[in-house]
Amino acid sequence: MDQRILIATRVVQELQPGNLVNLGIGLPTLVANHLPPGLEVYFQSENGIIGMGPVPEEGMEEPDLTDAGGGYVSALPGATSIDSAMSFGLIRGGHLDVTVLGGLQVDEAGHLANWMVPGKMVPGMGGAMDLVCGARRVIVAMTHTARGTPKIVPECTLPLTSVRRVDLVVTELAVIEPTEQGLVLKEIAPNVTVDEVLANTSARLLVPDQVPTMQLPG
Amino acid sequence: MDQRILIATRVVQELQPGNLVNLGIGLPTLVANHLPPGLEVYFQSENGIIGMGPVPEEGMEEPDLTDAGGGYVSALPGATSIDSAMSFGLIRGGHLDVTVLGGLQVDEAGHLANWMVPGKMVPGMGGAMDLVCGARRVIVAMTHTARGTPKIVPECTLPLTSVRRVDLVVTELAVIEPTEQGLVLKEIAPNVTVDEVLANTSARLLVPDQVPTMQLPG
Amino acid sequence: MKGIRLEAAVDLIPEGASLMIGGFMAVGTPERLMDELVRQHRGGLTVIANDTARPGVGIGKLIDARLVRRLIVSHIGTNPETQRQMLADELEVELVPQGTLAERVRAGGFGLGGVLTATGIGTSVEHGKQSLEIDGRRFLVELPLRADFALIRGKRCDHKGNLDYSLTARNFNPLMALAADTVIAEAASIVPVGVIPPDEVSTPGVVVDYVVQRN
Amino acid sequence: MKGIRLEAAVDLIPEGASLMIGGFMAVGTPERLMDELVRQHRGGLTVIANDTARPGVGIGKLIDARLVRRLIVSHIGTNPETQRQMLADELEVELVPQGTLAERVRAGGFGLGGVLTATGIGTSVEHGKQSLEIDGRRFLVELPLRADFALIRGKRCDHKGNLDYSLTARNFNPLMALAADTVIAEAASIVPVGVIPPDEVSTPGVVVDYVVQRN
Repeated sequence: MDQRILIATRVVQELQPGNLVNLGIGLPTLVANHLPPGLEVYFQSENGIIGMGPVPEEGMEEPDLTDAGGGYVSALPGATSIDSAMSFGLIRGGHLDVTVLGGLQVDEAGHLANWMVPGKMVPGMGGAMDLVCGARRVIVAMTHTARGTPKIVPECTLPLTSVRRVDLVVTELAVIEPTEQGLVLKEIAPNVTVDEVLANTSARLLVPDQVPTMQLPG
Repeated sequence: MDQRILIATRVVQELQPGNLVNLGIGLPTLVANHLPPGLEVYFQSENGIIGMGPVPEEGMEEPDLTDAGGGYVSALPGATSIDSAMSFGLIRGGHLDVTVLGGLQVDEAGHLANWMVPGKMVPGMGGAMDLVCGARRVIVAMTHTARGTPKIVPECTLPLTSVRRVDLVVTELAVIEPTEQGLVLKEIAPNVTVDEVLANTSARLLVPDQVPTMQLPG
Repeated sequence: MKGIRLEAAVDLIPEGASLMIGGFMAVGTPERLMDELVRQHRGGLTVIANDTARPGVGIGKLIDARLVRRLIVSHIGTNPETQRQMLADELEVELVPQGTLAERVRAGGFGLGGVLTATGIGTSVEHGKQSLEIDGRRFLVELPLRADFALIRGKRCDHKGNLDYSLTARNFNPLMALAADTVIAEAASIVPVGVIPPDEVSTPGVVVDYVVQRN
Repeated sequence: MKGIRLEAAVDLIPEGASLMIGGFMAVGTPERLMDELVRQHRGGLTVIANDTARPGVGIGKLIDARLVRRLIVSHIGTNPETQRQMLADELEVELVPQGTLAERVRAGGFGLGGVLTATGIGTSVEHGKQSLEIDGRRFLVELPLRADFALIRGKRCDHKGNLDYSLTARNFNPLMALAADTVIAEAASIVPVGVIPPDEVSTPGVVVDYVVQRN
């Protein structure tokens, strides 16, 4: 299985029926493509829609209907348009059940850095700071390392997105839960060992006696 | 001329074409009935409409279309519904050109008291505090005295509605402009003398050499 | 979002609950929920609303039945019974300027810690409140309001709970729809999904917990 | 509200003006006004917007033409030219979390002295800002934004200037429509008064100063 698809497939298992969900740009958007049949969730796109649907077929694109990356999307029956204040009112006010975001670093405190690399890449935080601050549940979906460098670190060296502890980190190697005590290794990917996870992680991981393997659909 | 109609007729002269205007409950509502032909202003009612029109003919009342007193109104072509936050955003944000409010007392500082009489009448401030604080121009339309007791006083004894200096006071006897220097007598009503105004006013009035008489339509 | 019978909806509300109730002089107030609160005699309530309308109408029904212990409103002048209960110390009333009330409810629903407004500066509204000076101008720090339940009324409600509103019956309803733990909506009609186009929905169904069955 | 020719609309805007510009990745951005600003080469601008889209598109056109001196936005990651100008110190950029940006613009238009938000607490966004502790939780005091002009785009505009919006082209437009001294609107179509029902108007015509003629 493609590593990005593995991550998306595992993240999907965290969604509950009826959830209002916001997916960050990049890897997290894949989550929408891997919902099991019958699981109805509502995707919010912070540029102003609840009930975002898949990319429309060619020729049916509407220039006034896009996702937060500016790509054409569709809208499901019952979709609603919202302005930017309402969009972030839903996010900040605790109405958003889950946000799935990409990450540059996550540290032992569960802090996420995902919006800039000083001197190199300054895209801006967009909606990320509000999302991490306000969503009921924050899931970080990211590759475990960047060109071999661990992204799960003792303490973020990049500027933080928020001081709120994120709820779950899903990578192609593991599922990790930040807790009061530190980062707990909850699951490992199929065909991956605990030692491989540890070798690719510079943060201290709390490893239970039994670490189950991710249960992914065939 | 009925004294209340005299006041309303004089207040109307303060309205400019295209103004967004809010009329308080009671005497100020009469202003809407005395617009000269061709003067187009927009009446906002703070319960949620811009473009409020006159009372509809019998049988055409709509229970969901009322003024702030709960009385049936109509809506003019181009009217818009707004929620309470937007309604007061327009008021507080300086978008409302004129508010016309009733008054219990106005003092030499131009302060208005119009929302309670401690121990006797505690209706609540409703929208009055936001209106006085936020409207570009605040006009107080009230009778000059209450059962013989002056309402234009050295200093309000009733709780203030705002510390913003109101812009104009119109009574059945006079037009008075609160200024940095104090209350200036700008006009007197037809068949009223300056001495009569002074006799019915306990505040100090600044009286110019010439005080013109209100020019009212026949 | 679930449909719910009127009786069951009020069954959810315990004695002493805090309720935000939409409407302005009863226009836009969910009248069937008011009647059922009275029928089930659910007392000790805290009510956050614009006003208490008149005796026998809208929130006035709750006042008549003495179900309300505490009121946070902008105006009670139209309901002599509310004034009587307040002056007799049977009812605790906090008066809030209407625009400030709207912002406090919105802040509660939008996750803001509060808003700064000049409304009320130099008046009795200022008592007990923090103020901040910004660029030489003083503002009151007004804190968010939230409630256990929001009882709202819409014009149309679709099968996903999306709501729109009618003329001056809109008022506080869309603001309160975000500011309570449980949101119960009445609507003048229930329509199939898609009847209310995306651009005309004022309250998204995702924030509505229950829609009261039509009778 | 007055109709105005495109050239005359941009004529109103002096060098160095501050502009709020609606749109999100150019969706909902008044594209004809962007083109005309470039054609008349109106420079030294301060732009308040969500983003600068991409080169050649929306606000990206103003960046390409180097008309912008100062930017207040939430995101510039999609426009490498904006990043280049920023890193070369040709362009001053203030990055604001998107939800905070929306509230600051709204506060500017709604006459609030500011809002309190937890967003940004403990991050670099906090630098230089006042914070308040309320019930043991810390919030940043975020101040209002206003501009000389708001350039917005609607779906339909009636002859009184009432506007509605289309799907995700709504975004910051209705907020900015209240937060500038002069509001200039483009619309996809101009319709007779009454075509947009009262309940469907998002921006009341009373706040719109000019509507750009259709071509």
